[in-house]
Formats: sequence, structure tokens, C-alpha cells
Amino acid sequence: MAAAVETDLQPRYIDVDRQVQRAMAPGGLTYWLWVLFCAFLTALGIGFWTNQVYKGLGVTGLTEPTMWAPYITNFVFWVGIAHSGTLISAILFLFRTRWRTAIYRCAETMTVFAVATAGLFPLIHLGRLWFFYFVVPYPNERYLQPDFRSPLVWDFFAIGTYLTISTVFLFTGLIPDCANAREVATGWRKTLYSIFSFGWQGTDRQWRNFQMVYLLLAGFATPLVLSVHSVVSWDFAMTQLPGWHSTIFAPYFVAGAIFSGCALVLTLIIPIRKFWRLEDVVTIWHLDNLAKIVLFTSLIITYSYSVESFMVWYSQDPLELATFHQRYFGPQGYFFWIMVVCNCVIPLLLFSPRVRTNTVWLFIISIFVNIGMWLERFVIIAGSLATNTMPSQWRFYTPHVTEIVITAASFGWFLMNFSLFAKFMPIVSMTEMKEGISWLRQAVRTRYPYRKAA
Amino acid sequence: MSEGLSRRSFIKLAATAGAAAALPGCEPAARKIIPYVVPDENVIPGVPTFYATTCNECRAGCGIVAKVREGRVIKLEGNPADPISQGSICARGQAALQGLYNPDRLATPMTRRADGSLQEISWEEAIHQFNARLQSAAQSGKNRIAFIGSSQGPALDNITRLWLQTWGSERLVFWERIGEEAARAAAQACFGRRDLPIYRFDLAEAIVSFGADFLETWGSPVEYARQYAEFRRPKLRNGTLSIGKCAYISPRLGTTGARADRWVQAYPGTEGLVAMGVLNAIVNQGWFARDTEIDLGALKEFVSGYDPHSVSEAAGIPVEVVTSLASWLGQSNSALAVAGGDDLQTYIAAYLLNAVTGNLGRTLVFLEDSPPEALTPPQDAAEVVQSIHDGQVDVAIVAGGANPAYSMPAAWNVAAALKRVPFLIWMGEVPDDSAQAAHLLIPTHHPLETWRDSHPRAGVHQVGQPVMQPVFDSRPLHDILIQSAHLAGGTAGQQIPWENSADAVNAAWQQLQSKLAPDTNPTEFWSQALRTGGAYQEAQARKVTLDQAILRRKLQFRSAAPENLMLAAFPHIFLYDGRGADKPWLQEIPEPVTQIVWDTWIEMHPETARQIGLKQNYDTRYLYAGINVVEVSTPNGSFEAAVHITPLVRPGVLAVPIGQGHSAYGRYAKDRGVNLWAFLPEASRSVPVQVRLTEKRYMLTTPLGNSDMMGRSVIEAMSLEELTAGKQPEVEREAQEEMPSGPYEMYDPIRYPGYKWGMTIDVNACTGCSACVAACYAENNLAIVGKERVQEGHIMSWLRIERFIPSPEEAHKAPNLYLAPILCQHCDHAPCEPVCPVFASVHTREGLNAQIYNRCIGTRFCENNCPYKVRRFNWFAPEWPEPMHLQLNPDVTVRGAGVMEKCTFCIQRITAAEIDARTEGRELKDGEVITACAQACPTRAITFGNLNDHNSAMVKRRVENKPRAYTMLPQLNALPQITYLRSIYHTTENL
Amino acid sequence: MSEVAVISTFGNDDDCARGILALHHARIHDFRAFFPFPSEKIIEAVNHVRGWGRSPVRYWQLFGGIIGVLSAIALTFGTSWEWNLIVGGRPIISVPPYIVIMFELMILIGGLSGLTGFFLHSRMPVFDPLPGYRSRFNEDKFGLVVECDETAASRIESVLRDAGAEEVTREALEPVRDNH
Amino acid sequence: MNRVIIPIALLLFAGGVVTVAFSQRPWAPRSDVEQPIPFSHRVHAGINKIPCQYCHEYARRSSMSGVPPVERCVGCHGSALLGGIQPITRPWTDHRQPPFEIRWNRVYALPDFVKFVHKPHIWAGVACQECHGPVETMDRVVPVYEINMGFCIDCHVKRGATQECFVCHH
Repeated sequence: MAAAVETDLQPRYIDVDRQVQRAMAPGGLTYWLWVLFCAFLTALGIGFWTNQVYKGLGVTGLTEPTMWAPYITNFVFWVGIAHSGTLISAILFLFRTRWRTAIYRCAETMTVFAVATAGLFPLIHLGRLWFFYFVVPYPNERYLQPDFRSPLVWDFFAIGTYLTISTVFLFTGLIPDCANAREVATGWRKTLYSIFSFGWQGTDRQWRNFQMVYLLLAGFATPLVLSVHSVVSWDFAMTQLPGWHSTIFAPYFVAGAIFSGCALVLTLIIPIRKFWRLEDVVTIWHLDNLAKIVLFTSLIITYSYSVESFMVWYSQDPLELATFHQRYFGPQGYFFWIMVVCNCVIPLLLFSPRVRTNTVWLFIISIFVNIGMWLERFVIIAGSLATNTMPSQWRFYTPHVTEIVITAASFGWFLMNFSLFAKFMPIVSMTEMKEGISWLRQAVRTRYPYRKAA
Repeated sequence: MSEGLSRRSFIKLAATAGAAAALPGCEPAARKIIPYVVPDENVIPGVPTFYATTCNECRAGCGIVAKVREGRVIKLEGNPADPISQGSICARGQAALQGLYNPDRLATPMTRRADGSLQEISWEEAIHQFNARLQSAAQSGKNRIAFIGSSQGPALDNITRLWLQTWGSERLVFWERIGEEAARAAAQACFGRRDLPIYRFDLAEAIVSFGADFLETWGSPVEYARQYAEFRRPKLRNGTLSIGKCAYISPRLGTTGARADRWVQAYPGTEGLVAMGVLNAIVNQGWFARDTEIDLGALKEFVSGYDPHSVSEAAGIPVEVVTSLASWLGQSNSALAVAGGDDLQTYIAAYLLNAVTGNLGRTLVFLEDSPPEALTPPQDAAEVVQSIHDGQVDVAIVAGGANPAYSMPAAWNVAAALKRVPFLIWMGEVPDDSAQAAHLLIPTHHPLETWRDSHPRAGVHQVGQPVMQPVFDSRPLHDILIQSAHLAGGTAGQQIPWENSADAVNAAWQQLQSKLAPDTNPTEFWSQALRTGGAYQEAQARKVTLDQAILRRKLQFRSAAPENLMLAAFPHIFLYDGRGADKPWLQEIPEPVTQIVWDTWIEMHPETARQIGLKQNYDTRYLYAGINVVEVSTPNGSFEAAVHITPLVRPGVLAVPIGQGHSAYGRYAKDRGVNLWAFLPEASRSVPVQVRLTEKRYMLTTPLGNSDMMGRSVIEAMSLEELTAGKQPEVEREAQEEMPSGPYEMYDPIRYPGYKWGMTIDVNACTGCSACVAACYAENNLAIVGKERVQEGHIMSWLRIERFIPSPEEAHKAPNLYLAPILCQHCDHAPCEPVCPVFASVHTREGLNAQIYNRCIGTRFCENNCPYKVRRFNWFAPEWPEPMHLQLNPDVTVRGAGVMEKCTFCIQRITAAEIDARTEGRELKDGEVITACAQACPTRAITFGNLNDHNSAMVKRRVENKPRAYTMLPQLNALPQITYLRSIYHTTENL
Repeated sequence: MSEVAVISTFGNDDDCARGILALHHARIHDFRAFFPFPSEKIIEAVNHVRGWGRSPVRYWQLFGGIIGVLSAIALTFGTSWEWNLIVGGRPIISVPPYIVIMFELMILIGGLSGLTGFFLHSRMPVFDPLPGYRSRFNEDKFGLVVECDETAASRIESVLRDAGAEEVTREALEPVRDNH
Repeated sequence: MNRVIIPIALLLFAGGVVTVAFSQRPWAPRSDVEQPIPFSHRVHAGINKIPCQYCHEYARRSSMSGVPPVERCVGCHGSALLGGIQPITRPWTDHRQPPFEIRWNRVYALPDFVKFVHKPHIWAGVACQECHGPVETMDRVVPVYEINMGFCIDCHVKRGATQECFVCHH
């Protein structure tokens, strides 16, 4: 296809279809081994989870003051991952950003599965999972409803809404593409695409309403995405625990979420475009733009870390000072410094255009950013809890095998779902690509003079 | 619950699958109700019955009350009528319940097969063997039977004595390792009588304790703690506000040292020397009382070799300490010197100090009609053991928890003696170290299941009644002995006229009635005794004079400290001499000073640790981070234990708790730690040792995180000067005005028109004895989690004794140690409440912060947001091995796995009292509701009451002590309903 | 009298839009356009010839959002009133935290009702394909389909061809068919 | 259209049935309890008008109402019923069986986390029948009301009694 790009100056719509459909071709052995590996991780996690529910949360390494550590870290991490997807698909849509078209489906798929993964963690961390429905408002014989003051109930509503709306948004966007896929697919796949296309035919009436609902959903998703991570940050900011109780948390968490999410989009899209040969659809230009967002948000969170520390120093609140002293120099201080290196130092490499346009570099940096952002949540959650207001109750968290496996399983679960979806659903929005195709080519050409593929 | 997968388990399993999440977790209503055939008129099912009885856990003789529900005792409380306990009880007393319900109690009589294994036998067979062996031993000559037991009160001890006589033997030992020999022998030497005096700490203005840890294990801790709290209460003396001054001379701080003004870190074994130095200073300064009729010349001669300089050098303490202690004792209106340990000379010196300073008869009182000596002196016990060694004994009986194999001095080699005896009979509850070699094991009743009496001191006669039916198929020890004596027949058998021990106790009380109250009705006297727990009378003080001969005696003290390290063993505050080790409450409640649980540790000063090559630095923050094991070699062998580096011990001294290291004694005690008795010489608790660092690592377990308070307002203290300086208690003002000034409220404050419960805790009175913690465990069905899970941070205590070590910079203006009970503060602005998604944590209309277990889904958010970290999470479902579950309070839900729990201010007691008051159509009276912790507290540091009642003792206490009042972490504006009263200390300059 | 569908295929959206305008000029309004991506040109042309304003889906979303806020108010206020549980010294009706719930329910119910509106107004789901639909209309071709009487077909065909259709065919319609 | 709607409707219906079946009746008392002896409340409390608390004597004094001791039966029926009985006051920790015991089967049982106390209810003038139904008309006691939290709360609201969670759940 590389040759086609060079020679075919007049791009055709059908090229887009063919490229995307090729990605949807039946997976090879490597693909299925990968899916199987993810499924195995998931199954392992379910096994450990079952054991945890059966025996009690004591099988984890959670301890008396450090009541939340890996599970809520995972929760915040996955919710954060989800956010960049909505940013790319909804917010950039509202800004009519052209480069989003190639990657937004991938990002949005990531959003849905990341939220679905995140949504599991509040359940996993529950002491009595079998009573989780107490959080749901429904008429019952106890006449008792959840307490809407609790940030956890906000979480329930926010995550529930977010999952619903982002799923709706994803599947709404999928309707025309499924209709397209329906036309070339056979067998059960045809049935699948028929169901998800809802009989879409692309009539003028359908397109007219589609445009409106898509715009409105994007419009709703934009404040939603900001609210969801704010609500998640309020899980912490609403408490009075030193290290949590901070007004900076909402914007800081949102920036961090976009940072980690864009990094994960890079992590996911780089192998996909390589293995499924989508280089012409998802070009270096797209990756470059993503990298710029990563760089920008990295600078924001660097600033946030500084402001957070500055406020602690400036306020001279002894409780906060002690907690932050422990965060930097305590027995688990190395987590903080690894986090700083991953989140603040390594992304600075992205100032270099050579790094930004090198997929290997981008991939490696994105992995570091993911590690760093996971650690950031861990440092905030577990570290602050361990060094709480009551010095006699300080106790640091050490992980046990259950949490490690369940954390790994969450990646397995996410990647399995993502891989399956990416294989069976159009991972690049064909309609939008067609819409902007001529513009796109031009943009890539002008900015990145074509280099021969190795 | 059926076999295999139970329904609840199924639901848990199904919950992960998300399938049956809506199924409720309850059991079907299918249990049986079996009514009485003829009801007991005194028992109303569902309403507790209280029986007065006596505590048998130590020699102090506290009167206690057993709370019985549906035939099973669920809690022990102090007996308010009893002059010793006065309604309080210590942790060890509470834990007697766990001895009663111990799952490892011998269930049936057993005999040992040839291969060493045990075989169950019937009671008939056991009794037959018992008597047959005695018979054949008695036939082969006199004194072929030895009995080693523990004293069980005059009536039962009399049975034992008579029984042994009928079998023709005199080899009788009533054994206590932490005995009274030194005190009695010293009293004999000084005053010509082997009585034990009583101490009046409350009347003293200054107390100097020469190694007597009177707030921990020495003597009668409940009583002394109460007196000590009174001693430390700020009082107006001659127009100035003052509190008593106390010095504690011991190489280890301990809670006694923690509450003292001065911790004098004398070298182990030199306490007596220091006492002599103090005496020397008093005599030379002329501070002795003029009216003592002591031969001054002889006294001067007596103390001549002990000038403060040489004494302070030998004891390793500053010389001004000796002189200032002398001025305390000599210049106070009333003072008290007490001696501890097993050293006779320390006691002599302390008695002399009291006599010389004129405090004999004032703070140290000998009483008329003191009870006869019950314990066997060690030298007599040694003789019996020697006779066993010599093969002069055919049958040896170990009974009543004496456990000689564990606690008798190593030099006696009791374990070998017991192996050597042809037939060893062990009678008791939990088979202990001494039962290892026994040929016949007979389960006997727990003291709470038997009739007995007790006569701890003149004027106090207590009757112990059984408070429940036997838990196991056991029999009362003394019933067996009486039957056996009757079987022996002849004239000897006639000496025991009673059918059983109940008769014997009753008969003893009939005699007592003719002596104490001859003009009352015997039945009335008896039932009165049962109701009040005994007969109490004012005892007459006896005028004693110093035997001048003592002044011509030459005391021998260790002249100089040896070069090598010294091991100073101390009785663990809960495990005592080792008998507490089978009771999980006592194992799991942290030792107040070190906060270590379930273990034996070696306390070592950072300096010493550096000397022996320990790389680990002393860091208050991470006690649990990593621990080295050292090998300690004593003249009696060596042992290994983990080092706990702490500044609360003298450099060069290794302080090690006594009480662990049982080779048997149930699952909670077996193979845990080190038995220090095996390494200690007779009549001393210190021994020179060599220490070698090993490569091993072993984690000591503590629920404590950081020992440094980091300047936070958790436990506060103030100096006496601060209290006096314009901050004198003002009593007259209106209560209203004196309430803590208005909190910051963003919204309209919630009104609590009816009752509003609150608590006042006087940190100044708290000794850290942890009686409240044990009471909370007993009252609220708190689970025991064991060492490994305490290490994981899973301890379940709702109430904990927090301890902080003052940093070196502030040491001169701080108490030796900060100690205070911390429990749920029931905040008005409870941070835990708004974060709960399901209203499991809510506020009641009576100002309580409620935790609704069945609503809780276990998000644990509440604990995250709790600034006081007083909430506890059920990481696993709690388990009580049978029959320990019988102890559970039926009024308190047993929490399942995944539920948060915390202090409820004993809501079950509040509710019950409110129902009673409402049915009687009245308001609750002050003091009608009392929480378990406040009830147990020996020093009455905790007061509970209604905040809306300005006349309640609780409100009055915080109003009257307003300068001392504070709330924990006030900057968080959580508005705790517990007000603490600051502890008071003397600044160093002011001592 | 039989009805037919005249199916024209365009290679790009410009041509298709031109075709729509051509039909408009030819006073033929009963046409249907198929196109594979939301081409602004075609949508503008359709809106122009049909006189459509903006899609009514937005009213669904608006009213859905309002209902969401109202239901959240009812839920939070009502359940708080029911038990009067004191929590953390805060008033029984604590408005600020409830705003979060109101916002989330506004988004949720608004979004879902917008989706419902979309489905209803688009007359989806479609179970039987509309006459004249060709699968390529979802790939790279643009279609204009006019259902008409057989007699009028040839005139329409010529109009479409003139507008630049790549291909114009005719297809007989089933006598009984779905209204859609 | 029906191809989609009917399955969804069926699914919703099935879910509703499951929810109703399991969520609304957590501690439903059992109506199929057979007692070891055919004791008739109708004869005792209905026809002979024996007051409830004559037999369930602890109700006004304790948390539990108490099942009458055998002695109470014998009081009216005469010792001929049993040929004389021995007083047995041993509580249940004794392993030996009393000579005459009736193993009644529970009709009403509350889970451990609900602390119901009869005493204040009796003193507040709540008739036994308000919760237990017209027992005096029943030969075999069957529960009339489902005693769940809503049942308690309804009455507490009606009578203005406490609605504090902590009073029953501690």
C-alpha cells in the first residue's frame, strides 16, 4: 500500500474500506494466542477474585490504615485511561479537529473497555460484594436508599453514566461502519454487523438525525468526561486525609487522566497499525499529534505536582508536611521518584520531533507514562493512607499475590476485550475517514515529506 | 449449616459470577426451641443475672461480678462492694473467662500409654487409678506422696492439707513463683512478723518504688492503680496545686515508670543499694522522723557504708537522684517507699525507709488479724522437689495451674524430677508444661465453676461461687480430694467431715459468721455474702515497731556492676508469671510500653544495640520494619529472641518479658517465645549474660505504626506549673459557659434534644493497664486474629492504648511516656459518615456515631476518612473455637467478613437501660449507663454520661478540669464527643 | 399500474448533490438519497429541497436532560426526607452534593432520550431494506432513488443522467411493502 | 420489530420475577412448621381465653417472650399428664437431656443482626396480634405478616417510635 500512497494522488473512498476491512480479516495464530493469553490472565484473576470473595479481603495485603491500595489505584487508573478516548472522540469532534478521525474509534473503544474494567474494581474491592446493590437506588422493603452525599454514590452515578454514554457514543458512531461491514461480511459476522447497524442504509433522513445525535452526544460527553474524573478525584479530595484533601485534585486528575489515556492510545495504536498494516490510515502525523498532547499534559501534571508540593510547603500544615515528607523520603519514597521520572522527565523527550515521529520511541515512552501514572495514583492513595493523621496507625502497604494477579488480570481483561473488538469491529471510522480523506492526505504530505518505508 | 458448601458460601461464590447477588444472606428459620421443664425463678431468659464471686487470676484477691446470660457467663466485672477491686477489674481478671472457655481444656480424664500417647478413660477409671496409686504409695511409708498446687483460698487449702495428711504425707507445696517470700521475710526481720502490709499510695505525697511495678504486676495492681490515680490527682495542698511525686527505680521503664515523674535507670539488682543510699542521705541530712524511737547511732552505723556517691556509682545513676529521692521521702508530709522483686534486702531497706521517715502506720500499714501465710516458702518447696529427685516420692500430684515444670527455678530441675517420679498425676484445666510427663491427667473445674473462698487481707473475706455449670466434663479438684480422703478411711478420713467443697466453704463461713458477726442469722450472713461477694470489715491497724536488731545486720549488695550485659526479666503485664499465655486476649492486647503482641522480645537500648554490632538504627517510626535475632547466653543456658530497640530501657541491660515459652499449655501458648524462668536464678530476676548477634531475622509483631506523636494533638500533657499558672480549676462557674467554645459550623447545628452521649477521659489517671481494652474485647465480641494477622494490620481492637515516646528534645517537658485510651470519638461532624454510600455509618439522635453492620458493604471509605483510625475491618470471618463462642455477648451482633466495625459506646447497654427507664416511665439517671471500658477502668479515668445533663459526672469532670480539657486533632473540626484531660507532669527543674 | 424505483449511482458527493437539485428543479420530491458518509453538500442539498431545519433529535435530548435533573432532584430530596438520617453534622437536604447526581442523571437520561429520538426519527431499526438500496451506497457510491409510476420513470432517468449519474437503473417494486 | 422487542421484554420480565422472588422476602417466616405435639392456640388462647403472657411470661420483662416451661402445662393439666416430673433447671450447657422436653420448632426467627426486644413493645401497648396475627384463631401457628424491616418501620412510623438504625442493629 505504501506504493499506492506515493502514486495514487487521487485517493479513493474504497481504499479506506479495503484498508479497514483488511484489519478486520480473520486473525492469525499470533492473534489468537495473544487473545488466549489475555483470556488466561482474566480467568486467573476471576479465580483469585472468587477466592477473595469467599475468604474475605484479608487475602490481600491491605492493612488497617491502608484500606485502599491497588484496587482503587486500578480503578482510578482505568477511569483515567478512559478519559483520553472521550477527549479524542468527543472534545476534538466539537473542535472539528481533523486528525482525530483515524484514531478516535480506537480511543473510544479503549474508553468503553477501560470504563468497563474500571467499573469492576469498586466491586472487587468491596468487603461484601453480594450486597453491592445497596448502592443502587431502588424501591425496597427496607425503605432505605443510598446516601447521595457520599462520593462513592457519585462515583456510581458518574461511572454508570459514563459507561452508558460512552457505549452509546461508540455504538452510535459504529452504525454506519457496521452497515458498511455488513455489506462485505458473510455468515455470522453478517448477522453481527446487521444487528449493530440497526438496518442502517445511509439515507438522507438517517444521516440528518445521525449528525445531530452524534453532535449532541459529543456535546454531552464533553462535560461528562470532565465531571467523571472530577468525581473520581473527589473520592479523595472530599476526605480530610492529608495528601488527599486538596482542591487541586479535580483538574489535576483530569489532566493526568488525559495524559495516561493518550499514552495508552499510543501503546495500543502503534502495534495495531504495525500488525494490521494501517500505516496509511493512522499516519505518523496522527501519532505526532497524540504525542504532543502527551507532552502537553505531562507539563500540566508536572506543574500540578509542583503546585501541590508548594501549597503544602506554603500552608505549613504539619499534617500535610509530614505526609508529603513521607511521600518523598519515606520507606516507599522510591515510588514517588519513579513516578516523577516516568511522568515528568521521560515525556520531555517528546520535545524532539525525531522522537515524536519514531514509533518505537513513542511506544517505549508511552509504556513509561503508563507505569508512572499507575504509580501516581498508588502514591496518592496508598501512601497518603499509610501516613495518616494518627501516627500510631501508620502502616505501609505491601502487595500480596491476590492483588498482583487481579491487577494483571485487569490488563488481560481489557486487552482481551479490546483485541476482540478491534478485530471484529471497524477499528477506524470509515465514514469519517472518507469525509476528510482528501484533506488528510494533503496534511500528511505537507508536514511529513514521504520517506520510503524500510 | 450442612456439610460441604454452605448456603452463605454459595452466595459468596455466586456473587462473583454476578448471578445470585440478590439472594439474601440469611439462614432459614428452622431452629428448635426447647423450654425449661421447670424454670429457674431467678433467671429470665434474655436478661442477664449477676453473680458475685472472686478473681483467682492473681494473689490480689479482687472481688468480681460475673454477668450470666442463659446460663453462661459472658463477662466479668469488678464487684463494687469489694474494698479491693471497688468495681474495677484488670485485663487479666477479664481474661479468666478465656481460661474458663479455653478450647484446649482437658475434656476427659486421660492416662498415658507406654508409648507416651494419651488415652481417654472414664471418670470411674480415673478416680480408681488416682486412689489406688495413693493407697499403694501410702502403704509403702510416710511422705511418699507430694502435692504441688496453688493456693485456692483458706477453705480449699485446708481440704488439700487434710487430704494429704490422711494419706500420710506432709509434702505439700502451694507454689507461686512471683511469691511473697521476700516481703514476708523482710517484715519478719524488721518488725518481727511475717505479715504482708497494705500500702496507701493515695495518702502519700511522694512515692519511691525500688523495682516494684505496682501498676503492672506487683501486689494488687487494680487497687494500687486506683490509689495511684488519686495520688496523681491535682489537689490543693497548703494553697498550692500539687500532684504526688513518684520515682521508679528499675532498668526498664514499664507503665509504672511511664506514669512516674522520675525513671531512675539503676543497674538491675541494685535497687536495694539505691534504697540504702537514700536512707544514708536521709539519716545524714537529719530528715528522719523524730518520733520513731530508732537508735540513731545504730542507724548511722548501719547506713555508713552507703554514701550517695558510692551508691550512685555502683548503681550507675547520677548522685543527685539519690539525694533528691531522699528529700522526697524525708521532707514530704507523707511518703512511701516500696520494694519489688525477689530480693529480701531491698524489702528490708524499703521498710526501713518507711520506718525512718515516720510513714509506718501511715502509708505502710500492718493490720491485725492478717490472714495466715498460704504459700509455701521457696526453700520448703525446694525440699519437696529434692525429695522427688531423691526418689522418696511415689506419687506426685500437680494441680491447680501451679505448673512447676515451667515456673520453678532452673536450678531445681523440676522437669527431670517430674519425669523421675513413678506416677505423676496432673489435675487442672489446660494441660501445661507439667502435664507433659503426667501419667494420669484429670480435668478439674475452673475456679469460676467451683465453690471457694478467699481471704486476701485482714477484714476482707470473700466467697467465690460457681457462676455457671461446668463447660467440660470436669470435676472440682477438691471434691476429688474429699472423696479420696473419705476412701482412705480410718480416723484420718474423719477429719474431713464435708461431702464436697461447697459444703466445706459453707462450713468455713459458718465459722466465720460466729467470729465476725455472732449476732446475725447464719443463713442471712451466707446469703448476704453471696450477694455482696463476701464479708468486709474495717481492719484494725496494728502498731508495729522496728526491731532494732535489724540495724546490726550486715546487708550484702552487689558492690559493682559487672562488665558484661545484664538481663533483667520482668513479668509481662498480662501474662504475669506465664499463666496468662493460654488466653488469647492477653496475648493479643499489646503490652502497653512496647506495644508488642504474642511474643517474647529483648528490649535493648540503641547504644547497647550498637555495641553488639546491630546495624539497625533506632527509628521511632518503623518499629516493625525488620528485626534481628540475638543469642543470649546465661549461666543456665542460652536462648534466641528478637531485639526490640527502644530507649525505654537502661543501656547495657536487656529487658525480657516473662510469660511465654510454654512447651504445652494450649494452642495459644505452645511454642511461642522463651520461658525466662528457665534462665533466672532463684530469688532474682536479673542475670549476667553474653549476647551474640545471629544472622536470623524475625519479625516482632505490633499493631503500632509510629512511636513519635510528631507534635500532633493526640495525647497531650501539661506541666504542673502550666496548670497552676492562672489556670486553676474553677468549680463555681456555670456549666453552660464552661462547655468547649462554639465549634465552627457551616450549617445550622443539628440539635440533640434528648440524651447526647459523651465521654471524658482523664489521661492523667490512665496507667495504660489495658483493662478497658480487655473489657471491650469481652463486651463487644471482638475477634482475636493471632500474631500473623496482627502483623498484617488486621487487629480488631475498638479501643486501644496508644503510646508515644516523647522525642529527646522535649523529654524534659513531657511525661516519660504518653499513654491514653483511644476509641471512636463519636464526632458531631463525623468524617466517616458522609463518605459511606449506604448509610451504614450514620449519626443517631442521641449523638452516637452508629455503624450498622448489616448495611455495611465494606467500601472501607469510612476508615480512610477517620482521623483517629479507630474503625476496624473484618478481613476474614471471625472464628471462635468451641467453646469460646459461649462467651459471646448475645446482645451484640457477631460481625461477618467484609464488615466495618467500631466502638459503639456500648449501645447494647444504652438501649437496654433506655428500655428499662421508658417502661418505668422515667428518665435515665446519671451513671445508669456505663460503657464496658469505663466500668473496668481501675483508675476511673473514663467517665461516660449524658452531655445534655450538666450535672452528670462526665460533664462536671470536664468542666471542673477545664484547663486540662482538650479534644484530639481539633484542627479537623470533627467535634469529638470525647474530651480528654491532659496528663500532668513535673518539669525536671521542679522535681 | 406498477411502481418502479429509479436508482441512480454517483461517484462523488458533488454529483449527487447536483442530482438532488436537478430533481428539485424537475419538481420531483419523492426521492431518497443514500450516501456512505455524512457529506455536508448532500445534506445541505436535501435540507434545501425539503425545507428541513435542524433535526428534532435535539428536543429529545433537551427534554431528556430536564427530566434527568428533575428525577435526580426527586430522588435525592425524596430519599433524604424519607429517613432524616443525620450524616456528619450536615443538613438533611445537602444540596451541593446532590448537584453531582443531578448533573449525571441529566447527562444519562438526556443522552439516552436523544438516542431514542434518533432511532425514532430515523425510523430505525430497519428490518427490510428500502427499495433501491445497493450495498455500494455504504462503501463508495452515492445513490439517488426515486419511486415513481412506471410512466414517469424515463423522465426521471434522464434528469439524473444529466445531473452526472454514473449509472441509472430501474427496479420493479413489490406491490405490498413496508411503509418505510 | 417484534424480533427485538419480544426477547427484550422476556428478559426484563424474567429479571423482574427473579428480583421479586429473591429481594422482597428475606426473612419470610415459614408457614409449614409442624410442631412435635398438636398444641392448639385456638383452644388455649381462643376458646379458653388464656392471656398470651400467662404462658409467654417473659415478653414484658425481656427481649424474648419465652416458651412456657413444661411446668406451666402441668399447672393446669395436672401432673397426671406426665406421671410426675422432676425439676430440671440445668441450662443447656449440660449434656444430659432433661427427662421431659418438648422440641418446638421455630416459626419466627430473626437474623443475628436484628436485636428485637419484646419488652418495650409490650409496654408500649402493642398487641401480640399486631405482629403475630390472630394466633388465638389458629390451631397450628402460621405467620400472618412477613416480619421484615419494612413491617417494623411501618409500625414505628405510625406510632412515632424510634427510627434509629442503631436501636435494632448493633
